[in-house]
Amino acid sequence: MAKLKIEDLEKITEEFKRKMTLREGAGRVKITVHLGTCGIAAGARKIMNSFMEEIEKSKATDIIMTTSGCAGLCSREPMATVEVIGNAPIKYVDLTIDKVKIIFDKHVMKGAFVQEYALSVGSEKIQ
Amino acid sequence: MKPKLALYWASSCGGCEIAVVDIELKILDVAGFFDIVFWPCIMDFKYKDVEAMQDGDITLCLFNGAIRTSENEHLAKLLRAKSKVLVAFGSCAKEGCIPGLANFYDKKTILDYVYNDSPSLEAESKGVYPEMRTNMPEGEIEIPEFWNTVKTLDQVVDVDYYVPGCPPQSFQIINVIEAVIDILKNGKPLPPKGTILGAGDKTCCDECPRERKEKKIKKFYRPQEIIPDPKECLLDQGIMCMGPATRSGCDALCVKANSGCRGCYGPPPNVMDQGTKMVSALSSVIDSTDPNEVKEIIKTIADPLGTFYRFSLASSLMKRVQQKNGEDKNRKF
Amino acid sequence: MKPYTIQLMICAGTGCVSNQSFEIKEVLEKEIKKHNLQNEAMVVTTGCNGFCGAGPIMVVQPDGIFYQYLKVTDIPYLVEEHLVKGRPVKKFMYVPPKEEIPIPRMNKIPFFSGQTLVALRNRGMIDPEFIEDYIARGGYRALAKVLTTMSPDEVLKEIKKSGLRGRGGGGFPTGVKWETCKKIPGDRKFVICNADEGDPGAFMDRSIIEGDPHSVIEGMIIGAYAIENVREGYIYVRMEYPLAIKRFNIAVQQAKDNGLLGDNIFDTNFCFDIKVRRGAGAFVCGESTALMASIMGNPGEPRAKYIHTVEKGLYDCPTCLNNVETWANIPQIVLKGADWFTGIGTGDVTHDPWGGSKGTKVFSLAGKVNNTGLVEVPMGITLREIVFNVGGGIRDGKRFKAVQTGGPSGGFIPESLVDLPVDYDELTKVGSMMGSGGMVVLDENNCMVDMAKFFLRFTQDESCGKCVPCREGTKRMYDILYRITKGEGKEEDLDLLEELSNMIVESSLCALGGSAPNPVLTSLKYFREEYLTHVRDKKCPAKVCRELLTFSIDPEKCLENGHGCGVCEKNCPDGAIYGEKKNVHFIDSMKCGKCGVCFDVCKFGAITVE
Amino acid sequence: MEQDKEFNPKIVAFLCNWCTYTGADLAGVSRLKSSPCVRIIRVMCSGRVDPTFIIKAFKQGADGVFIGGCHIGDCHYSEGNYKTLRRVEFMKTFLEEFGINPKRLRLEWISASEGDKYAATTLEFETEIRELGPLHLVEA
Amino acid sequence: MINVNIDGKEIQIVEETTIVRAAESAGIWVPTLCYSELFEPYGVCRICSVEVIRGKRSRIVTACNYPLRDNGTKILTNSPRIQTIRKMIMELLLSRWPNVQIIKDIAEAVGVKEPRIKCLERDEDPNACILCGNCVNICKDVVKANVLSFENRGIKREISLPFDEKSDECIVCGACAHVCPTGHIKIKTLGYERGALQDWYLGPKTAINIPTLQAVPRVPIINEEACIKMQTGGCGICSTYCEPEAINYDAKDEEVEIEVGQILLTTGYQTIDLKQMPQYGYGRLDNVYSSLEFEHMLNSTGPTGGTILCKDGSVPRAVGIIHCIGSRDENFHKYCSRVCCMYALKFAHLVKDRTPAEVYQFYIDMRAFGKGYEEFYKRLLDEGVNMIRGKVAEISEGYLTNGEKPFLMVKCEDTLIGKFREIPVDMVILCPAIEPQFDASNIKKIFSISQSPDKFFLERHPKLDPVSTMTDGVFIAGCAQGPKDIPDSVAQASAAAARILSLISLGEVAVDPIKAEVADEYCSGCRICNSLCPYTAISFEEEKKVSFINDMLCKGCGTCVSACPSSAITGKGFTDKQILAELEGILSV
Repeated sequence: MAKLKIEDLEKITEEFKRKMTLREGAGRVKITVHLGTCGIAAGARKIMNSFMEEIEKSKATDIIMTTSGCAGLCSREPMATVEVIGNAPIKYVDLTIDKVKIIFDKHVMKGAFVQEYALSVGSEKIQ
Repeated sequence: MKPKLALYWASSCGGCEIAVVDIELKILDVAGFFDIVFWPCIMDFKYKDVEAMQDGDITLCLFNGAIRTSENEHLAKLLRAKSKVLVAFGSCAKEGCIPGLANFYDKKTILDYVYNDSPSLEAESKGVYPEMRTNMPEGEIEIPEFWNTVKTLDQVVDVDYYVPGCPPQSFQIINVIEAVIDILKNGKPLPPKGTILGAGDKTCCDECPRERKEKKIKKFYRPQEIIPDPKECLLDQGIMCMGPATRSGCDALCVKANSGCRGCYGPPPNVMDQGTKMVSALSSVIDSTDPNEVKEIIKTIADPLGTFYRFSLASSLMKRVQQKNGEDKNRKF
Repeated sequence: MKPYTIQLMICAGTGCVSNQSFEIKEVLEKEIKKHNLQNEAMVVTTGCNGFCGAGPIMVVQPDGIFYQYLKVTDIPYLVEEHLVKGRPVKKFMYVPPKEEIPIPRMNKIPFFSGQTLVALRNRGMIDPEFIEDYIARGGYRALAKVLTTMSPDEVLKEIKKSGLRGRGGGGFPTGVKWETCKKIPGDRKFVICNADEGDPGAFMDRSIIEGDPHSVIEGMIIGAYAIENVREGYIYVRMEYPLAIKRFNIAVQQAKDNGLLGDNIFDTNFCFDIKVRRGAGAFVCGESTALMASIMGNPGEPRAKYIHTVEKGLYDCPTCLNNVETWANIPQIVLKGADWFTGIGTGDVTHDPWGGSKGTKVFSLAGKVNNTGLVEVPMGITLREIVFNVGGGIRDGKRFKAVQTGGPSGGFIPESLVDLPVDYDELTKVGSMMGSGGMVVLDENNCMVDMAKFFLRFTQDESCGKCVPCREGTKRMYDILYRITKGEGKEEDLDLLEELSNMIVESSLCALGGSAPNPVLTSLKYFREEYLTHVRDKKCPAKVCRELLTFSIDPEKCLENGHGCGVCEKNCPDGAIYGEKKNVHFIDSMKCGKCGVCFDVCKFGAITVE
Repeated sequence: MEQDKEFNPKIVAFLCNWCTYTGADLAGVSRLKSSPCVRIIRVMCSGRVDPTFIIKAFKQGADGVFIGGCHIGDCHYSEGNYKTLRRVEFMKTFLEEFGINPKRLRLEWISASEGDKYAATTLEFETEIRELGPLHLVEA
Repeated sequence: MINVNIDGKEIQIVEETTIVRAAESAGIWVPTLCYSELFEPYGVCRICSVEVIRGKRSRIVTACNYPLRDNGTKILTNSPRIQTIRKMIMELLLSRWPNVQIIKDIAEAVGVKEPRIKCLERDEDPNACILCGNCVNICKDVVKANVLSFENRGIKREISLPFDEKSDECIVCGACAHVCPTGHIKIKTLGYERGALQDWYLGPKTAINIPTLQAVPRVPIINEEACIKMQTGGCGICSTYCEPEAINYDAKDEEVEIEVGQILLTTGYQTIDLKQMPQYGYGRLDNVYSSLEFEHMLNSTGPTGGTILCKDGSVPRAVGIIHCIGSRDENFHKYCSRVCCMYALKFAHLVKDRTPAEVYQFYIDMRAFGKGYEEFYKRLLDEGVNMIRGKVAEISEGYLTNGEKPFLMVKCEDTLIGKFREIPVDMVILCPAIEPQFDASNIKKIFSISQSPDKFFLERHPKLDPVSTMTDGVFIAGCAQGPKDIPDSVAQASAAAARILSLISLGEVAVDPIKAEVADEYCSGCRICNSLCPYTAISFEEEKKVSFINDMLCKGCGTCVSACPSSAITGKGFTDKQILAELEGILSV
């Protein structure tokens, strides 16, 4: 194995950052895709994958991607909750891949939530 | 009156005669000093001429060639009688030389091979043996008898001096001739009988320029198997060289040509038998103590008998290989 | 790097491993695969989580859901509910004592929220067998900083300024120790990590090694750099910690492979290497001179320390020995600065290195508290906070009686001193010691004489036997305590105990003997009455010393509640109980072997013990 | 053949001074019967035996040649007998080429203490030579 | 130098002095138990605890190993605090070892009479081990043999040998016993055991010993293999105690080359290995001895002091002496060992003399050929020794039904009465064959001499030259030449000595003229001969390009003579001409 140089420490850290961010639960944004039976039937997995692709593309390391079960609004699936830490979480409904791109761009990356796709704003509070 | 010189060529290749001519301008001194009375190779002399001479008429006779036939023997005896000094000139006369190698076989085997078995014979000439006597229109002719064993000159007649070599080296011939002329001219005493003229008392090694080390031989190489180092002793390199058991005098001719000495100058003084002496010397330096390995090393010498006795078989202790009359007929024990 | 959405952090500390955490991991992975979630969920084995009492433990990140007491058979259900359906499973969550609503998130559980993590900062966060995890959490940055921007003297200054004191028990200021070792001339010096953690019930060091071995290695490298002329280091781990030995070996190898140990670390001309040595199973080898003797292949016996090991230690060379926890603190101090470190803890160390206790201390909390396990708390925290907040109070609502700190060499701290701030000097003042961090909580059911006997039994057994006071004295003390618990004690025994204790403390060769009588001395000091009850009245108030108990049957309860059921008679191994069926039963005290079986089998509480 | 009846083989023995010669002496002192056909030539070491002597002996009318030396490794002169060993090996091939049965040449290691071996070996050799018959060499 | 104050006395001492030494120089007694000046202070008894006051700090230290470093240190050796500690320690020790004198003494000195403590491990033995560690330390620090060590820990601690077995490392120096304060360690001399006697085992192998009591000169020597000083450079304690400074560790075995003109080989004999003949039970049955072992027993300085005893210590009731074990035996040696008959008779006489036992001689032929020997034989017959002519077949163990001790049953055929007999005896002495030393063949090679068929060295001539060998200057005498008794050996040795002296008195040695010589005029320098000479007598003269033989080195073997392909080498005395003439001569008829 090659001898480590000081620069290598940063490289390794960068490489493992996302894993660690997830572990520490300390990201800037948390995206929860609701993967209940209803969600999966409505294509939530596709939504999740496209979120992941977006994360990949953006090279962001401070986004936590996670899943949860049914959120109770089966008719509006696929759904996802985006929570910029410190702000109230926003639930997006009836998602498509295109919508995901826009949400990711505007809300996740820039912090401005996308009203037209959101279920409602202010229905949830900061935990 | 000029001293009389005779040269004769018995069973030999004729090289010795060429060697005599090869002394270049010196031949004129010879011609000037001697009255050449018999030299069949050069001039037309008849046996009658010799027979007509008085005993001891010839001052010096240089006899080359071994005694193979009754004619050879007859001439040897004749010339002995007519000569004051008879010199066995060249290796054939002195020790049998290459003709002497015929002593590996007996008369019948040789004749059978030559007139019957040899693959070069045409079918119609196979089995045609020479007849001792043949009637020709000119009358009955007789061919000399072929002896069973080749002999050296001194085995047939008394020899005064020897000049070894196959052939004797020209510069040695010059030396001999000059010495003879000097003796005859100035009335000096003759060297003791049996002296070997035109050669040294040491061995070929003495004239050999190669560097020698302590010898240890693990294998003998045939000439084609190895490219010898031109500076190192050939035996050290495992190449058969008879030099150590061969009289000096040729100025190490073969060795200088990067080829092992073949032993034509015969055994050095004190050595009775060139072949056994070589066996003794070589087996002393074979580098092994294991009998089987020793045998293997000995096997790498091609034809030891022929090699060690190439020139001296007829004059060796055994003189010839035992054939039908000897130990065993098949020679395989 | 795959963007997993869920990470399942399974504790693989010794405690949880012994409760089948590896098997759980296997089943988890199988189940995840079954539900085709392998691209979303990742299973990570971590070092000790600390809440060992509740093992096996799993934390589901990023939400930080804490699961406890898991069983292999629970896993399919858990995976289906939580991972597939996204519903965290309440029945595996932590429920605070006396309450019914579970706390799902780890950081909301008081056991965790009351802690401050420095030495244990990576616990449950990294896989200890992956150096990359450690680096990703900021590992080896301190080393890089030290090697590139600081001179050895600057490092030493920083450590001195931090006021860090030895976590192995003595509390000797680390900076002062390093400085002394540095000043002694010599071109061959050693650093040693003492991981021969032998105190019963203490497992701080083991958890650090098992959870974060690289922090110790990094600390040692920094120490070697600061002390100078140190090219060799030893880690002495006790043989009974196979997992710790394994993790250390892996970590050392990884560090070597990555050039963090060996020649020219980070392309500087600093060279340092570490060897792992296994201890041979003697408690006394935790003593520095005995430990060094053991490394050198000699019998693990201590020697007189009139010439200190920093002067003449391993192979007669200057040697700096520190405890695992001490070394683990070093990288953080270097990285965050001495000022950050002095911000935690008590006292003032700016002028006197002994002036205060800074930073945090890891304790292994055991005994009669609800939450047992490993806790890292800031120095100066009160015992009350530890016992009642972090520890969740006394089990079964019993009365808190005392805390025993510092392992077998420590002392008892009675309830009256429960608001004592925990630091080196305060504990010493009340006759106990910080020790390596053992903390055993006792309740009303613990007999102090019995506890003292228990610790003495350990120390006299572990005494190497080299010096007379420790070899002969501790055995005699144990004999006396044994007699007292058998009811054969006399009042003058207490004086003799005290006299013996003082002699042993003063004249023993090493600290093992010097501190062995502490449990007796403190229990005599704070609970002399209890001793007197044993000696004078031949009674054990805590009802522990069997020989002093009398079993009898309350005739009313026997008849009214149990109608003379006779179960006790059937179960008495001594045949000491007799009585007609449906009538009151009696115990023949002459025959009674005081085994307590009758007490256990009687459903009606008719057996009384006095 | 009629002369076979009167055939008394001539065996020339070259014996080393330290072993076989002494062994022969011992055989004599011990009154052991050894071959009467053996005509002994004492040499200091079997290594002195020149192959020329062997040929010469046959030439002179010997029917067999016997060489006796110290045991290998026991040579009084350390290693003289190794040379004998090699020369005899060589001479055997030589004799064969010459048309003489190599069995007529025999090399034996007999130590000074082996009088019995000397006696036995010479007797055995004599028998062997008798079986081979007289050696008639031709020159012409 | 620093100033310290001990119990109020100001004294000046060198830095690093221990308190014990400082106190000694101040004339103050500090009790010690495990302290010895011989090795590094161990500091475990803690009885020498004293109070050291530096500034305001006071601490208890052990006086034996505390090095004084600071000026103005105050020491209290007998403060009340110290007194309490000492008393308590002595109470502990006294309660465990109440009868050990040194503990009693110190206890009394510090004022302890009766311990208040009851000790469960109480040991009443006055020579009990008190675990002071002196023996371990002297063995470790001084002797450096590291034989003794502690075992177990805590109260179960004890002194032990590795694996509780007899240690090969122990050199039996006795240092441990010397420093043991209670006499717990004793040096035991191994008694007369059959195994020990048969292995010529003369007791423990000590590093310094007198080889045998009758050694000449009778001085102790150091056994290099066992000496720690010579093995490791440690110890050296004997030189510090030897007042005449007679000990020299540098005198070691060394190889010396001495040039001599003549050598007398008297390498002697060995006896046959009796274990080859299991039927006689040697090494298997008790009380079966070889003659040399019995001789050892007869010796007044031997293991029994010359008393003839069976292994169990009883006096034998009957003794059998068996002749010709391995000699006159087709399976082993055909020759007669010559000495056995007479020493067997001597044994019989001594057994008769010293015990009331019956003696049986089992012989094949009685060979009493020497001067006075036959008379001795007659005398023995008169003494009532039983003579049985016949070879013993077997010796086996026999038991009596009444439970008496087992005896040895000798089975043989008595050829004089023509009967098979079984004779019970308590002891059997075997007379083993004399045979050449096992390495005689090596000696033979080194000196180029010969061995006769029985492998004894061969003389040049059995009658005319019985002491010289085939190699000039090498002579033999004694049993190396063949079995013989002492008078014969002395006679032969004297003869050999006379031969050697006669050569020395001549002053010069006539060299054999048999040499090889190179005739320069014929040598051509082929170098065939160069590698042949085992004596390197042949060299090559580069300048003349001829080989040269050094007369003095040449032994005249003639190998080079026959090898010389130009016959330039002649072997004087054995020239080609001479040999050929000889050949001609012997073949002429």
